[in-house]
Parts: sequence; structure tokens; C-alpha cells
Amino acid sequence: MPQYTILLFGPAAAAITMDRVVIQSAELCSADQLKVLMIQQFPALDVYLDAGRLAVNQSFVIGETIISTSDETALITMVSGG
Amino acid sequence: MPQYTILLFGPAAAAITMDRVVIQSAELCSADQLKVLMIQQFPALDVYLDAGRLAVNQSFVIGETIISTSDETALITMVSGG
Amino acid sequence: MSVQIRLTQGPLATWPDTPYAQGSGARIVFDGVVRPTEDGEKIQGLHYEAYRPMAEQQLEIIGQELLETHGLIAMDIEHSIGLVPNYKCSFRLVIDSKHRKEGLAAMDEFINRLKQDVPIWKSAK
Amino acid sequence: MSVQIRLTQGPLATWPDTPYAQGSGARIVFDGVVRPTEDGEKIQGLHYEAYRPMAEQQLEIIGQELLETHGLIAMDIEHSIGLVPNYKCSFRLVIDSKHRKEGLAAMDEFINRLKQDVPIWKSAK
Repeated sequence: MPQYTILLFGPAAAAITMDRVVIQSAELCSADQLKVLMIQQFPALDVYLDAGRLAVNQSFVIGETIISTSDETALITMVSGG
Repeated sequence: MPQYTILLFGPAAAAITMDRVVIQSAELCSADQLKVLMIQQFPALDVYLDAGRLAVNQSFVIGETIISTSDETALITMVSGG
Repeated sequence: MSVQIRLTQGPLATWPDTPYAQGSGARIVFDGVVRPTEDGEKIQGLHYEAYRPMAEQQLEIIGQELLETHGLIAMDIEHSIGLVPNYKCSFRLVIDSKHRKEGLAAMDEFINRLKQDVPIWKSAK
Repeated sequence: MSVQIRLTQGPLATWPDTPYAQGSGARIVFDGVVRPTEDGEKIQGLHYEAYRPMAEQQLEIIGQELLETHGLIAMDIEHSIGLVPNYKCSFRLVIDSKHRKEGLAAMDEFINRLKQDVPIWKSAK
């Protein structure tokens, strides 16, 4: 059963006081499917996932992209640099 | 008979190697009239007067402005600072 | 044509003293400065957190893209990580170009992209 | 809110070291740099001549007007007089504002006005 580790930063990390979450999935997921699982397993992330995008190996991916469990995956919520 | 002194700078001053010209007039002039007299008395300034504006006491004036002979008058040709 | 990227711990130096790039006729510098209030509340400063490898990569991608599309000569991009006290600089963008028009346009575009696509987050302290 | 004007003999210093104005969240600096060619010809530098009292007055008028219309915090304007060698700075505009948008807009407008209404003339040397 695939198991994903997703890095968290900024407000999302602060909201659940964790810098990563581990997500269990029945099968390999697309980015969009992974976001749905994240909300189910960590409801407190809901508000951050709305405007959040997933990055795989340090690049943004579109929702249909299938993610491998060995990819470095991160949730990039609304950024605020500058 | 009014006599005007008009300060010159940059290319206009270089063209006639003078930093001012003295213009004789039958009567008090407007800025536009003074430019016409300048061309008559210093034809080499023609090309500079086309795009040039007169400044009176360090401010640009419109063509109709009557200029006093005691005003500090200058020909401001196309500028090129920066 | 070159893009330099730096993520620096704490506030940025007053001035990077990068020499003008060869052929530059216009240098435009943007300094983002921490203001003493955030959402109406008094603060001591801002803390910046980055997803570092991706932030560097994104800054590089955006910089190279704008360098090319605007025909710039050089870009120097520096962003703070960690705590930056009030009145200090947390972000600096230096653009060297032949003329100012392309530099100003690229600067505006760069900052828009920074605030959209570069994984850096601030929090008030 | 303040406007500072300086006409300086020769090239400008690398950096004026003006502290950020109180309340500034965005500083934008423009440096005009002398390039080694003018109209395709190699040059040694540019010589700037000003109708000095009027140039200062015009810079002040334009600065104050843009400060007001764009709601800027401070403006520092410096222009060289006399010879400025290649690769040196002949004009610097420093704009402090709350946010970058108004600063960028004011910078573009200021330089347009400078090149139209400020009695300073350059000649290649």
C-alpha cells in the first residue's frame, strides 16, 4: 500500500505543528487525489489545501500528475515572501 | 528700444560659441515674437529654436507671455540629462 | 548575461556593492523593507521560512526567464531567511539593463512572480 | 514626506547611504550609468551642463508633484554636472514608498519628465 510523505511549511506546518505528514493510500495517487486524502486524514489542513499546490521534486505539478512515493513531495500553500 | 539678453546652453551655445545673445526689438515682445527675432538675428539658432522653449526667471512660459527686458530669459533647447 | 541567487540568514546588508554589469546603462534596485506594523498590529520584525532548494530553483527559473524575455544584462536576487527586524531589508533585486524601460517592466513582473511562485513564507514576530 | 535635490560635480558615489525613510516598505533606486558608446561611436565619457538654478527648481517641482500624486514617502534626486567617465553613475533617483507599485510608477514618470523638462544637456567626450 503506497505511503506518501508530504513536506509542510509556513502556516500549514504551524497549524498542525508538524513539518511533514504521512498519507496512506490504497493505490498510487495523482496530485489532486493526494490533496483529497490529506484533507481526509488531516482536516486542519483543509483551509491551506484550497489555495495550495503540490510540488514534486521541487517543481509545481498539475493536478493530474501521478506521484511516486519516492518523489520529494511538498505542499506549497499561499506564499508570502518579499 | 527694448533689448533682451537670452541665455544659451548646450548645443545652442556650442553652435554659435556664445553663452548668451542680445536681441534688439522695436517693442516689448512675447516669447513667440522673441523667438522669431532670435532666428532673424542669429540664423544658426534656427534648428534649436524649433524644439526650443523660452524660460523666464527659471520657469517655462507659454508663447503669448510678454517678456520684460529685466527678466532672466533663457533658451531651453531639447534637454538630454539622465 | 547572468542571474545570481542568494538566500541569506537575517537582514540583508545595506548595499551589496555589486559592480555595474558590462554594458549596463540603467541599474534598478528594489529593496523590500520590513515595516513596524503588520495587519495593523505592532511587530518586532518578520521571520522568513523557505523550502530552500525549491525557492532557489524558482528564483533562478524566474530570473532566467525574465532576463531572456526582457533582454536584460544581469540580475542579482537576494532574500532573507530567518528573523529580519523592523526597518531592515529582507529582499533585494538588482537589475542591470541597457535602458530603463525593460528593467522597470522586469522588476514589476519579478516581484509578482516572487509573491506567487517562490516557496518563502513570512510570519510576524 | 521630503524631496532632496543635489547637483554634484563629476560622477556620483557608488551608493548614497541614505537611510530608509520612516514608514518605507519599498525602496526603488535608479542609477543612470554612462555607456562607452554614443550613437555607435566610442567615447571616454559624457559631459553634463546645466542651467543650474532652473534645473534644481524643475527637479524640485517634479519631485514634489510626484510625491503628492503617487503618495510617496521620500525622494532623493542626484544628477552629475561636468565630466562623468564611462561606467560611472551620472544620475540617481531614490524613491521610498509604502508599497512598490506607486514607487515604480513614479520612477518611470520622473525619468520621462527629467528627459523633457529639466535643463541639463549632455555631450560626448
